Amino acid sequence: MNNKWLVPIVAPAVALVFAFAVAALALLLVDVNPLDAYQSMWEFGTTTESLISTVTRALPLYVSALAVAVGFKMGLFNIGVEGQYLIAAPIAAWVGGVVDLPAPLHIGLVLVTAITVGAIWGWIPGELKVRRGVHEVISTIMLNFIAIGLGAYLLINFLQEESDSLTVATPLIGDSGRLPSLNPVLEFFGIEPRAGFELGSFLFIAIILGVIFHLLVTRSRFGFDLRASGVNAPAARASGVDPNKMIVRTMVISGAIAGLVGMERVLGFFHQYTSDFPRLLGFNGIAVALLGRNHPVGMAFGALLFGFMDRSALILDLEGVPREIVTIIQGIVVLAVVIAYEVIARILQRRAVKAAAAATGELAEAT
Amino acid sequence: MDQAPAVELRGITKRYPGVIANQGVELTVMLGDVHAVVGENGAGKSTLMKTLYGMVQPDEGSIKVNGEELKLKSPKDAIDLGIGMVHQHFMLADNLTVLENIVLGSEPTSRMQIDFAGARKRILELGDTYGLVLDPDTLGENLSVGERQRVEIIKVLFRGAKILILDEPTAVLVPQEVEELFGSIQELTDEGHTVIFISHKLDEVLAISDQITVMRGGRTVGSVSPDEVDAKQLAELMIGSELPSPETRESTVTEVVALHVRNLGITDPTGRAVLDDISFDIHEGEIVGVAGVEGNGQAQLVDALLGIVPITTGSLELAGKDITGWPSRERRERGIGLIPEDRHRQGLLLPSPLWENAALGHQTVEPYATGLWIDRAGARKQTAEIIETYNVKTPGVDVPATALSGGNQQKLVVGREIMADPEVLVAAQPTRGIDIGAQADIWEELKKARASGMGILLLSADLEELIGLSDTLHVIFRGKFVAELDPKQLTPEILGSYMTGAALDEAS
Amino acid sequence: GDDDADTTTTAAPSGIGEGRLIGMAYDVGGRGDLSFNDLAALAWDDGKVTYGYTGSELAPTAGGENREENLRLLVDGGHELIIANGFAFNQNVGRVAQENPEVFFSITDDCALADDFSLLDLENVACVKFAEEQGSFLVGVAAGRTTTSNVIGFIGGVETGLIQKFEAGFVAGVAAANPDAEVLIRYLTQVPDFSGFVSPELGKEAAVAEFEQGADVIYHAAGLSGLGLFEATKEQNDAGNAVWAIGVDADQYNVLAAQAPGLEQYVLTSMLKRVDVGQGTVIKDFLEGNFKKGDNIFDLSVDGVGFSESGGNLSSSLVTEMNSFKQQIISGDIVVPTTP
Amino acid sequence: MTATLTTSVRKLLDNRGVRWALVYGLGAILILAIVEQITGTEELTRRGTTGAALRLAIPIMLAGLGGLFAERAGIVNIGLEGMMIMGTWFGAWGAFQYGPWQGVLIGIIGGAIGGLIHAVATVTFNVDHIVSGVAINILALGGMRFLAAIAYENVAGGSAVQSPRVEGVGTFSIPFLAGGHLFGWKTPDFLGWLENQEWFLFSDAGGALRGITGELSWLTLVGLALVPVSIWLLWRTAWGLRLRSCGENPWAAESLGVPVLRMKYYAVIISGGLAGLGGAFLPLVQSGLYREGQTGGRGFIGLAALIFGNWKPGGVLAGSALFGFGDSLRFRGPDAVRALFLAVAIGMAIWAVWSWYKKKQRATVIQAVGAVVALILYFQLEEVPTQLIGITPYLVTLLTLTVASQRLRMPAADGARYQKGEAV
Ligand SMILES: Nc1ncnc2c1ncn2[C@@H]1O[C@H](COP(=O)(O)OP(=O)(O)OP(=O)(O)O)[C@@H](O)[C@H]1O
Ligand SMILES: Nc1ncnc2c1ncn2[C@@H]1O[C@H](COP(=O)(O)OP(=O)(O)OP(=O)(O)O)[C@@H](O)[C@H]1O
Ligand SMILES: [Mg+2]
Ligand SMILES: [Mg+2]
Repeated sequence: MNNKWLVPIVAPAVALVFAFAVAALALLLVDVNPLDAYQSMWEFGTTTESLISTVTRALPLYVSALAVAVGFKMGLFNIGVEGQYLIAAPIAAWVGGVVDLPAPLHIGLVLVTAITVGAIWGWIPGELKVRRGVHEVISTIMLNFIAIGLGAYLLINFLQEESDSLTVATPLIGDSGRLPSLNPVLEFFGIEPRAGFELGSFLFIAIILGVIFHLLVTRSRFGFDLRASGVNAPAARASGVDPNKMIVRTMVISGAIAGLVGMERVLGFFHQYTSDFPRLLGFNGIAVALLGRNHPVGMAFGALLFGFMDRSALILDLEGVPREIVTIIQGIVVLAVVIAYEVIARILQRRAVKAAAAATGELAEAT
Repeated sequence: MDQAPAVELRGITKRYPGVIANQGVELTVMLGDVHAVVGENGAGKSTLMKTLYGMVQPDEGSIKVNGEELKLKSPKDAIDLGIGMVHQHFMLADNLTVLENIVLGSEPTSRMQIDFAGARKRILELGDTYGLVLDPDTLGENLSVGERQRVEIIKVLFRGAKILILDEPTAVLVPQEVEELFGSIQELTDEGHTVIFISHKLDEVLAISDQITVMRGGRTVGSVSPDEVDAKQLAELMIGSELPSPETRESTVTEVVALHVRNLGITDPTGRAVLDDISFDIHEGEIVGVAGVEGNGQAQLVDALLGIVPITTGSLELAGKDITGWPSRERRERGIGLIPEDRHRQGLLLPSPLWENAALGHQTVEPYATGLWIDRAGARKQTAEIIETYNVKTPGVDVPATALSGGNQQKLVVGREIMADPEVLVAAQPTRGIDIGAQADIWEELKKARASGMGILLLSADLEELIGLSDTLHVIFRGKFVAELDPKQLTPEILGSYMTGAALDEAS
Repeated sequence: GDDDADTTTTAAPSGIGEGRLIGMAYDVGGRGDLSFNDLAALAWDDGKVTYGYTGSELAPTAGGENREENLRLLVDGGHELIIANGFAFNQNVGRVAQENPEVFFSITDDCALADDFSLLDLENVACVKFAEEQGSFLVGVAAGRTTTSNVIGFIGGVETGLIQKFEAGFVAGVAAANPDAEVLIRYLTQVPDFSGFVSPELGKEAAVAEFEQGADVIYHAAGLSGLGLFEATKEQNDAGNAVWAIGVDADQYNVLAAQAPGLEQYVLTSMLKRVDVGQGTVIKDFLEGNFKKGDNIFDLSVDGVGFSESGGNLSSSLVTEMNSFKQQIISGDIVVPTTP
Repeated sequence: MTATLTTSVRKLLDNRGVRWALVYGLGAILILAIVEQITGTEELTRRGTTGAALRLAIPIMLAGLGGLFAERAGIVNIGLEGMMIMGTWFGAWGAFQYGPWQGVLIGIIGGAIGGLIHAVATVTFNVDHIVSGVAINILALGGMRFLAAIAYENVAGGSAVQSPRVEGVGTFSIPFLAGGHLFGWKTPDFLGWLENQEWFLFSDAGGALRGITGELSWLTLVGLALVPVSIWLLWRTAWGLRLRSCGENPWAAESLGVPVLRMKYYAVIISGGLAGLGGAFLPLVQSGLYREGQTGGRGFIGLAALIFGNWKPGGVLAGSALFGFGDSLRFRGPDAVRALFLAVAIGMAIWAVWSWYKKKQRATVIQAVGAVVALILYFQLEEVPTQLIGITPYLVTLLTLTVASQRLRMPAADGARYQKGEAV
């Protein structure tokens, strides 16, 4: 029975080793000693500052992965997280910048705005699929491009605050609308990171989201319907699940979570939305969801792994090693991990069938 | 004659994880014979045939075709040897035309292209010769069951097969279609073809075959000539004991109407009526049977009762309440149970643990749920009870449903539906594809449920089962209930003539 | 105006940079963008040879999220002066410079800004700014005089305030030289999609469209996407239509001659934005101990912007006229607008 | 001579697909001509517009065709984007090292390598197709970055994110129609002449056709030729039937001796090769160099074109052309984009009338609503804001899908996990 825990650890471990090995070969091709490269990555990546940066990078990825995973659980592929957060972030940041409320309300309002906009942007493909049979993969791809264009339009024509700067940005969010840093807590434990590295309290929001995700998916009736629809849609339907409602609800929930992807940066760092706001978090979230197999803890590890690799890769530039090696590792890990899971799952399945057959005595009967 | 047998299988053994499908199986088929292979579900018939067809590689044993010992690595090898197989489950691509389905894999080509004209001509010729009429240009999806059967046989003949394997070709056919099929088989053997024929229907077997091989538990029990045995003896050879029967004892039908259906109708998007003006009642303690050739609206009827597809006309009342507008969730909560016709498609979450499978369809009610949450402990306990009561053989409630054999999966489905004690149970093909032992168990459970006052709608392709279990019997034909019959005065032949519409033509 | 510019940077004593560290933080695209990153690299590379300092260079990822981290890495690496090559660094430099008052920074195109975009007056930050509108005005004059169809094209990479400065100056220049001429204006992408600076295929399609709409001179401020303009210009000329392209930032006649021979002869002139001069000047001043905080303006008066005559496609009379406009701008007789 | 020509033309016209293509094509030009009359813009049927539309459409179409081969064999290929990225790098590198046509070949091989990886994961290891595709997109991005860093970093004009300029494959004009050369003789430019006549409809048609017959890249020609080639391969040859059977019912195919796994491998590798060709098109025809991020999501749009085109080569071409047309207008100023909305409105209105005539009430209503929405957009937007011009093609595609999408039919076993010997 400890198989249950073994698989999610063994498969990624095998995949990681494999990925680093392949990357090592690539590095050898360019006359770099892979061990040196990995060692400097490790040393740089494990400094206090790097660890904080790792967590900071992991947070949006994690939220994005959660959004993707909700869809995956019922076989819906929300490729539109990218668009959902890129349309939610500027609007939410603008709302945060123009209102002035007591701290919790202020932050809450921004979050609710982000959730709402994301949910609406997720609702559109859901509704289109249900009513017009438009495949969600296409509609979300189209909506990603539309979100970027529309976001720019809104930002430049309505949301931007006039300034002398060349950067286009929404008004700055006041102090009451900013998530506090957790550095005082770290200092309490004797950890004093250098200036410029702050552990954001968005961490708590991410953890809460993870817990909600877990309860929703594995403990609630809704989650049961969700998973049943993903495993066997006709069976779910026969069991009383209304697939259309399910699709719309799931896309709305997925979009709502996606709306929060950009909030770590907005509330914890920039305190505004600028024209060079981070992109691609939605797509990378898909990778993290795959890596973590849609499990809240697995995805947390996946997000941290990606965060760690992105951060520690920075040192490679200074050492004259192509930093791109890290993206290769990330790609291979995702592919290798799914293959490893598949192979191990097949082995286990075979064993389970054997065990069940033994229990039913079919084996005895046949021989 | 010292002519070599067409097929000689010696000591065929095939092991699957946990199951030995074939063990030392022996089979000798003489040239030009119709050779029947019989045996209960899971006896290993299909596996044996797939071995002969090159789809399954045996672990042990030898294969001789026309006296020559061979290794068959793929169906391609078998096809080249003149062996063709019609599978138990049709192997047709819905979105390809009949023509494409037939030529696939053995395409006649000219100038690098498929010679469609030539192929079409061949197909029409073959059809003429063997009485298998077909339009080569319709799409696979538009074919009726009988037509599909014909396509499958022409597929085999098109490849010039001399040895034809027909795996349960009659399972989905009504008696009249069976007649037609047998006519074609006759033509084939007259032309010197050899036919291997699998069926559960022993009277058919006795009628058509020249030799019969009986299998049980993966082994050959013996080979007999149809002249030497009668159906009863053959059945006992097959199962090693007496045949159980689906006969019900005394009537338990009450006056209370559990389900009241009036003028039910469904039109599909093209405006065609798939269900038309269907009215019937199910009383508490009554089993209402619905007989019909597959594809005459049974699936839509089930979907309509469960609220899975919207109805165009008519009304439904459950225990006196109008449920016409209810969504399927509410209908299930308020007392409509479902044993779906295809347990893998509609009844189970194969990779999920048994307890989740037991909750499926009841995930919103106690003991599976409390409020908005799933009650995992309650669900596990209830599952254990189902397993106990319905004798489901499993190591526990946490194994995935895939791990169970088909019969045990079906018992779990039947158990969860009956244990939930619905007002009305819709039971579609409750014993399809499971062996005789499990079949008898399920019949017993349905009878018990009926006795406890449950109303049951039974849809089945097994006419014996229908006649034996039903209190009232409707015939569905092209989406309409065309006749209500008294099961006590019915034989499968008569029922069959109603199902094909033949009896109706005579009546009018 | 090439020659005078070079003299400003090379007159310093060699060897004053020995043992010192100067870092370079490129903006998206990094070295090899044939544009302002390459120009900054030129200043930095030349400085290494001339003064003997060493140091590291870093480029951000495609999305540019790690600009600030790159600055911090360079700080950690002990660099004394860090060049932040691009206006997008403004807030990043604002934060890092405040935390590290002992390290000096030099931003291209903007100043250190606070989070609310207010200007930070920091002792350790130099702001290298260019009067792009002035240079654009001059090439606008060239375009206005050269056109025969009286239709002139402008292609901007991404519609940002910076590129609008180019547009505004150019349009004013055209109007000054040829009031009858119409200017077609196209931007390739909109923020936050910055791919308009690096998509030659978009540049080409925009150019093809403008040529078809009658333009016979097109000026681009689109970075690498300008390559598409040059290709389209060549195709038009091959098809028998005499049309011109105007380059930007570097002297693109020379750049193309080296890297895409065959395209250069259709470059009428280039608007020079001497990032190399600007950053070279800051490096030199810093090493000499004359670091000048705040605005370091590079306009026509110091040849921080200008136009090129490589290829000899500008007639001498036109050069004369452009130089006279140049004098009027320097003297303040003409004030070039910075917004469209 | 003329007799054989007329019979082959008649044969061509007998083909339903060709007939519909003609009807749709001429209908579209008629609508555009009317719109031009109403709005006064001339941009919609200019040769530059259609020429650009074609250039912008071809890479998308090639990706879509790639998707077609894979999905017809039952493998969903969302890794098209990654395979395209591989095509851009390999194509540019091949051209840089050896020459343009070698670049084309190497680009195809590059994409095919991506296809091979996808095949190994999905066919051999039975990994979920979407999962594998997403992973390949990431892998391709990283891999090509790495290769660019080592191949171009130290080359003049190159850097870690881009190659030096490479030579393209050259262009071609069709003789007589667009004044192409025949044995060194410059033939008359008939369409070009027609375009300049200012005859309603005829000159519009002349302009539009001139754009897609003149100054074509050879690679465009190759891409266009691949449409009939694909149709022929998939629907006329035994190989094609076998390939399609793997996407419709692999178990049936297996039972007839079709080597299903091998066919799927072929299909996915070809899929990658086509996407690779689409990728190579970018450096070799459009931009003259490799540049990171150059594909800009075209692989995904190709996937959309595939679905839009109902998994048929002609449909893929039509979907890509629609997209390319919308995209080409954004360089032609806000008026052209605004006019497009009017064209869409008219098109949908005609469609609605057709549906009404066919007594499809629901479709009539939806199409009429679509027409009204487009009309409102046309009247409301005095001038389309520049930020919104770029999203026109996506909006039009989404709108069209919303109105149309009911008749689509994907291969029945598309995306199914298939294992040999698991047939029931
Ligand atoms: N691919 C397989 N993997 C594992 N077990 C299998 C496989 N195919 C068949 N079996 C098992 O082998 C045994 C024989 O199956 P087979 O299909 O040959 O029976 P059958 O006699 O044709 O039954 P039926 O009358 O139901 O068609 C069964 O226990 C079945 O579960
Ligand atoms: N009745 C119709 N109405 C509208 N469009 C049609 C119609 N019939 C065909 N088309 C269009 O013409 C094109 C060719 O379709 P058609 O089905 O005739 O080709 P085909 O060669 O028979 O298809 P396949 O190769 O898949 O068998 C398709 O893109 C389709 O959309
Ligand atoms: Mg069988
Ligand atoms: Mg066809």
